[in-house]
Amino acid sequence: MLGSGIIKGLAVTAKNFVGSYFVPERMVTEQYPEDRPKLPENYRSFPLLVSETAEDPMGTLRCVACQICEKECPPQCIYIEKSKDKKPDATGKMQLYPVVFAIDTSVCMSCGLCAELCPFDSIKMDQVFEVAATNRFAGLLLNREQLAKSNAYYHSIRPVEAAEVDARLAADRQAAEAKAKAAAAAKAAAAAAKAAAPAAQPAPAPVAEAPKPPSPAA
Amino acid sequence: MTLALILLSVLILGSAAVAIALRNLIHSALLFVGCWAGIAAFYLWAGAEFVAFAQVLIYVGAVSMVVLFAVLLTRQGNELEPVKDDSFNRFIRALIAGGSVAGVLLGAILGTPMDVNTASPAPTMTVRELGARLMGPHAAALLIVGVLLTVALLGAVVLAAVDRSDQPEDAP
Amino acid sequence: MSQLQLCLVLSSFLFCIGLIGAMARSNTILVLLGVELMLNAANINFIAFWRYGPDHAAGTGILFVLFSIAIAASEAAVGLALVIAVYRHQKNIRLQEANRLKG
Amino acid sequence: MSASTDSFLERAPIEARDWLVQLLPAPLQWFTHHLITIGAILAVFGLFFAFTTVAERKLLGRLQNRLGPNRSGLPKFSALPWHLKHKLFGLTQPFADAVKALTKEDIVPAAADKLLHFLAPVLVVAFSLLTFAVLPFGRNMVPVDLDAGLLYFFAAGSATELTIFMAGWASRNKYSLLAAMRALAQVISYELPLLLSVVPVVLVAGTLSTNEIVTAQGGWSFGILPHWNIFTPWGFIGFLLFLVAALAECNRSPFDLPEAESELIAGHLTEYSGFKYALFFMAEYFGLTALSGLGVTLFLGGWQAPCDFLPFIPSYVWFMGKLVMMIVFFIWVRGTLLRLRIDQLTRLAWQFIVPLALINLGNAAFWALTASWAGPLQLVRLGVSLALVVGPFILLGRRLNIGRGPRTYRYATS
Amino acid sequence: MYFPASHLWIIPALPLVAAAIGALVPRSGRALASGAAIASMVAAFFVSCLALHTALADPAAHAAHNFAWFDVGSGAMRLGWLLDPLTAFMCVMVTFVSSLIFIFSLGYMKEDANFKQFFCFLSLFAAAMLGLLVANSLLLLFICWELVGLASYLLIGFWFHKPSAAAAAKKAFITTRIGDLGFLIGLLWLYDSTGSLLFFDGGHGVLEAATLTALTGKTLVCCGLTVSTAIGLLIFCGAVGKSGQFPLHVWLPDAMEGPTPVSALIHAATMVAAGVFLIARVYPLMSADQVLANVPLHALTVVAFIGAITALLGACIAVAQNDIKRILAFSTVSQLGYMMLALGVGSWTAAIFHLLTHAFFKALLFLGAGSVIHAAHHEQDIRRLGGLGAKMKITFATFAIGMMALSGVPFLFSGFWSKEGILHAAHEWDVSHLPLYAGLAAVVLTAFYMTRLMAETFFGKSRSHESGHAHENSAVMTVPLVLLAACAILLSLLAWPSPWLQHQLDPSAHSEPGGISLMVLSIVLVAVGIGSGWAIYGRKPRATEASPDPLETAAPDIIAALAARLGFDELYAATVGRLNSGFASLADFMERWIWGGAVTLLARFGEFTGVVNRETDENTLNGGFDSVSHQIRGTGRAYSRAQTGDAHGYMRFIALGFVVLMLFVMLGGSR
Repeated sequence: MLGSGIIKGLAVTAKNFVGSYFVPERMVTEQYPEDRPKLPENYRSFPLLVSETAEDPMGTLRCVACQICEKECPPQCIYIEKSKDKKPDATGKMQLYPVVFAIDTSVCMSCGLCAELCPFDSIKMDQVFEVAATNRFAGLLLNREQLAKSNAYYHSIRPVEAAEVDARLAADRQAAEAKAKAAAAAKAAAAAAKAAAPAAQPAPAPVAEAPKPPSPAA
Repeated sequence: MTLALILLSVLILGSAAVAIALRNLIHSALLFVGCWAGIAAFYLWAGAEFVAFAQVLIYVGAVSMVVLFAVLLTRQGNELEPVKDDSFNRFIRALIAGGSVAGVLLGAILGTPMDVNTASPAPTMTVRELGARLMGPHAAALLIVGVLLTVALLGAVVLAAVDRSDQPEDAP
Repeated sequence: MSQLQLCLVLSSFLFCIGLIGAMARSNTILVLLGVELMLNAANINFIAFWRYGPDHAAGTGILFVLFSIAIAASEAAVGLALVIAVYRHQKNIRLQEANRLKG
Repeated sequence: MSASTDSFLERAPIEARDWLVQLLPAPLQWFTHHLITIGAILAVFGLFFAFTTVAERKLLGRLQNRLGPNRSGLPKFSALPWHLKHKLFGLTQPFADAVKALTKEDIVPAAADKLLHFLAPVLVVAFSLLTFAVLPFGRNMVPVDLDAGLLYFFAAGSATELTIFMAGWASRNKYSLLAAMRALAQVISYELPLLLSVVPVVLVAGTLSTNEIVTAQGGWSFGILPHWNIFTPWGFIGFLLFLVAALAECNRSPFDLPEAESELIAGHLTEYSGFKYALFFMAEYFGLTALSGLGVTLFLGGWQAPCDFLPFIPSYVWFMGKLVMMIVFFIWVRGTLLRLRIDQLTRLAWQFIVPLALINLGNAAFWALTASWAGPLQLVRLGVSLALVVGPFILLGRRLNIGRGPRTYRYATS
Repeated sequence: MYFPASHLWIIPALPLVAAAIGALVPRSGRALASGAAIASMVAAFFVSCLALHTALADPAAHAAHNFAWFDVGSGAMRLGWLLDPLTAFMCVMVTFVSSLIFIFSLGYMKEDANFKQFFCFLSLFAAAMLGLLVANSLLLLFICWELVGLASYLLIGFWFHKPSAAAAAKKAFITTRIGDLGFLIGLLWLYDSTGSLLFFDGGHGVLEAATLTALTGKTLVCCGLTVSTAIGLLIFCGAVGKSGQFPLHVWLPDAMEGPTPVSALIHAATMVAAGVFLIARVYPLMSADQVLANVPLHALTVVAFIGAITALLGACIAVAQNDIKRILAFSTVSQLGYMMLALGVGSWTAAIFHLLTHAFFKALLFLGAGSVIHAAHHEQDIRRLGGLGAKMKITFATFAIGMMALSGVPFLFSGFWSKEGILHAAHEWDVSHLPLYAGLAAVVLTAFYMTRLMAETFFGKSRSHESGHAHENSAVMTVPLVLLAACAILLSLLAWPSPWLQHQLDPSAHSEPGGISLMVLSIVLVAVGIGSGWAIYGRKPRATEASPDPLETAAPDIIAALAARLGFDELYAATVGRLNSGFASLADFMERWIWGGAVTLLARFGEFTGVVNRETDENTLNGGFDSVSHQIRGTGRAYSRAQTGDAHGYMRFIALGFVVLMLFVMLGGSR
């Protein structure tokens, strides 16, 4: 009969109406400022620079100013100036560091290519979306200090990926230490070999192969 | 009371005169609406409540709509050939003819003694009485008016409808 | 001048404005509106004579106006339909050009 | 009933007005009397409009499992020594909206007809307010008790059509003009069903006066079943038809296609912004309220109480309660139904509502003629009337959609 | 609770409404049409019971309600309703039997595509029949009589795609029309001589003493009959046609082409009894001439002899038939003859009693036959049936009850008592004893052919594929059978231990105890009939369908003649049919040559005058008109220049004309 569909529809909305007061699961909206959204781990907004510690972000930046990201950035919103001197990086190797590292977020299109490319796991994508600024130029041009976030923060926004990165870095560090040790050993061995035995020859190979991380598929 | 009548007259005559004189058809149609509303107010003033509302309903609500639709449906684009401008001559002639009619009418009205009691209060006629009169002594006239309106409606539809019979039904 | 005469003067002026409009304007719609004005002027007369006439209870004036309004409405409908029909034929609605049937 | 008619609450508004009026010198009294009435209507229904908008938004939210506006409240005055609770469930939203609309830039297109562009919103509010004049808000509380009140209502209501045209034409925008024509076509074609659905009430009550129509619906059967028109078969179906026609007349969902925001950028209101737009908005809600009030008056017994032990509650409270119910129902419908296409709209009017309303007119005539039937004949009367309602409804409803499936697009398919 | 006569119209109106519903619903509205029909019938039954209750309160009263139908000249044609025990008993019987048969039809017609039409026709029939019963006007009765005939026509020809059915319908309609012509003439004559057609009208009705005395007072010049006798005989013509009396009985057996419920309802229980009802209704008129001894012929004598002939004839022919329905049809003819006999010998109450009992057991027999036919896949030939007794126990039992009631098996069955009443009345008739002997012979034959029917159908073993696969029908068909069977037995109570019904119908009738000797005689005769039937057919059941009939081998000529129904159809075709076609060709000849020639002659004359006219016109008259119209055209051309096409100009002229007129009035009028 004509009108039965209308009545059914009215019943559905009436059920919604009543249910919206008694069944919280029905609600499709969130009370945003009070209830923060639970963002998915792969959500990304703008890049950040990872530092090892929160106490000394500038001193422990992972970035070595290799400028790969600057070259690859499609809208070219990254600007980097290399340092003149070198500092030991996470693995203890002496590396350059960025004196100026700036990203113009009014240009950045959040493509995430920089984070993909960074060989040092230094540039990562942040999840901050409340980026409004009152100054159109200066407010949106983020410099090194504003970009730097601690590794702990990185862990807090994407735990899985961060753990992976940490594992990799730890392995690298171990490999580097092993390498250094092996080098030292080799040096010692060479010194010894200089004396006599060529028997120490096979020793470094297993050590060098062992730390290769079997990247755990997440 | 007289003052109200004079004010109403000024409103009615003024809007009618301006409406007739304007070149913008839409404006003049809207002014006509004002004129009709004024006439409805006059009916109210005279105590014919029902007629006043009927006037508003029919003229302001319906006739004006038809007029506006007609104006929009008959927009005259840019004229290619220049129109022979005889409007001034026609205006003068119309003024002479209309003026003489007005003069004759005025003469007749003012020359006739009308000793009616103007102080009498406005008569009232309730809708119920009116309905009884309409359905009683004037029922035949009411029926005829109904037929007339039906015929007019159908006639208007027939006249205004586009005859599409010679065109293919679904030409893309 | 009594109120009745005032009403009659109003109606005669309105009638003449309608008449002049109908005679002076070339746009058929305005001519029709002029005719409507004349009808309205007649209605004003009816109401005025009812108001100041002797027999209020009969209500003949009111009834006449009602019928007159109905007739005016049908006149407007048919007239404007005619205007549209004329427009379809000659692409304008100047009254003086609609003279194809003249003798 | 006699005790309640002159209860204090019942008389309070009238007494207050009369007291105020008699304070003034005699020549001013008539004027003041009406001024107070107008002021009261403006204040009450202005506020009513404001809270209707917020209620609509909140209700729509709830109907769609959302919360609706719940933020705006009192501003936080840090200077004050105490801390106001400042969220008030978002009830101050309309005032915020008003402030926003007032402070927005008023953009008038360069080629627009400035005068008409300005007049249209003003007139639309004026005309839609005119209709309130004949609604009986309570016992002895009709602003102007006209003998032909219903006719006045429709006369004033039909004047708003003019303003739609003015708005569309004055914008000097061909889309606005086209949209205005569409809106007019809809409003005019639903005027007929609206009138036809009202005529049975007039027929049975035998009067055009809104006040007398309400009075005619007084009384109760068995003390609990009021003699409202909606409780008769013809009245019920008449009320349904009235609801549908009123929805279309107000351009409300599901008949809001003349001003479909998503498709037509609000139709004839495209070129309006700021407070002029707000005025149109306001007029629309005034129209809705007035038509709801008319529906309450004609079918729901106006200010009559539903049971014979309830008239101790003042009549105007009943009226407002029923009015709120109607508005809530309209909002509910808006939250439920989808927008119609123009062909569905006109088919519904001409193939369903108009014939049904005509049959209903005959039904009401039968009802009026058989008013003297008593005893078991009353059951016969009820049965015949019901059959005259149900039969045509089912038959016409079945015929309405014969052979009409979803639309097929001939040239869009590959 | 009493039922006023003025509301009697409700009884026929109920089925009429059902018929309207049946006519209006679409073809698929089977449930609605049948439900409305059955519901209306059941409702009519209860109303009829109420009416019976009212009528029995004062059996001698004839409560009538008359009203004017339309005005004729100075008077008015008046119709009315009549409530007396006769009407009430008949109404109860018709509505009860109809209800059961309607229900039975639900099952019987289940597969028919025109199901709803069937119920529409049935309801129409019931409405007409009930209208006939409640009529207090011979005119209204005649109208309903013809409507009944129409419904009968529609229902006999219900399977009109069968040529035999269409022919049978036509035959039934035309044959009864012959009788109805007599009826109509009698009706008009009656109106002419009395000025009224109302039965009871407060002393002015045609059945009331004053009118009857006036009628018997007049005598026809030519043959000495009184007017009442002549009118009575003409009305009896209608009854002969409708009730299938000799010599118009030929249509009734053919009418069995209709669906079996139709046969049961119309051609056994109700419609054919209408003739008997009619004579019973106008019995005062029929018997008005009894008081006169010196008239050449009493109307009732004719009735008695016709009835006797029909009773005997029908029973004889039934013996030789093989179609189950045809046997029952001829049995109906025979039983109707009995009723007419009873009417003729002066005991109309016995006739009505037999009518009522016969309606029940004949409806039962027909429905039983229908049940058999339905079960045996529309096999009607008893030679191809057989052995159904074991397969269809309920049908068998009820059919047997019907058979025994029809045969007049003593004491327990209603048929015995009603038949006994008729024989008793015939015995007491002092004009002649021939009808009694015919009746007694028919008793033997009836018992004989019914036994034959039972034996052939239900005993032995099945002789064809169809009957071999027969099985009992559903409850919707058996329940009516059981109810009717119960009635066939219980109706005995109306006559025994005391003749209650006859008292109610005619309180003035003196009732004498029936002669014991006659009763014994008829019991013996019944026993003889059943015994011989069983001896010939029952003891040795027929083996195959082709095996010869024992009687046929014994007396082949007689049986063949009987099987051919004594050649009545052929006789009519040779006499009436021949005469009719002769008249038709004569009319054709007249039409072609005599009238046609005259018309052609007139036409030729008309053509000639036309030619003469035209010549005068064109040559002499037109010249003058032509010159005048030339001048008019010239003037018109000149005037048309004033039509400039300038609307403004026209308006200006109107305005100026107005001004001139006004000035003329104002200036000239004041002087």
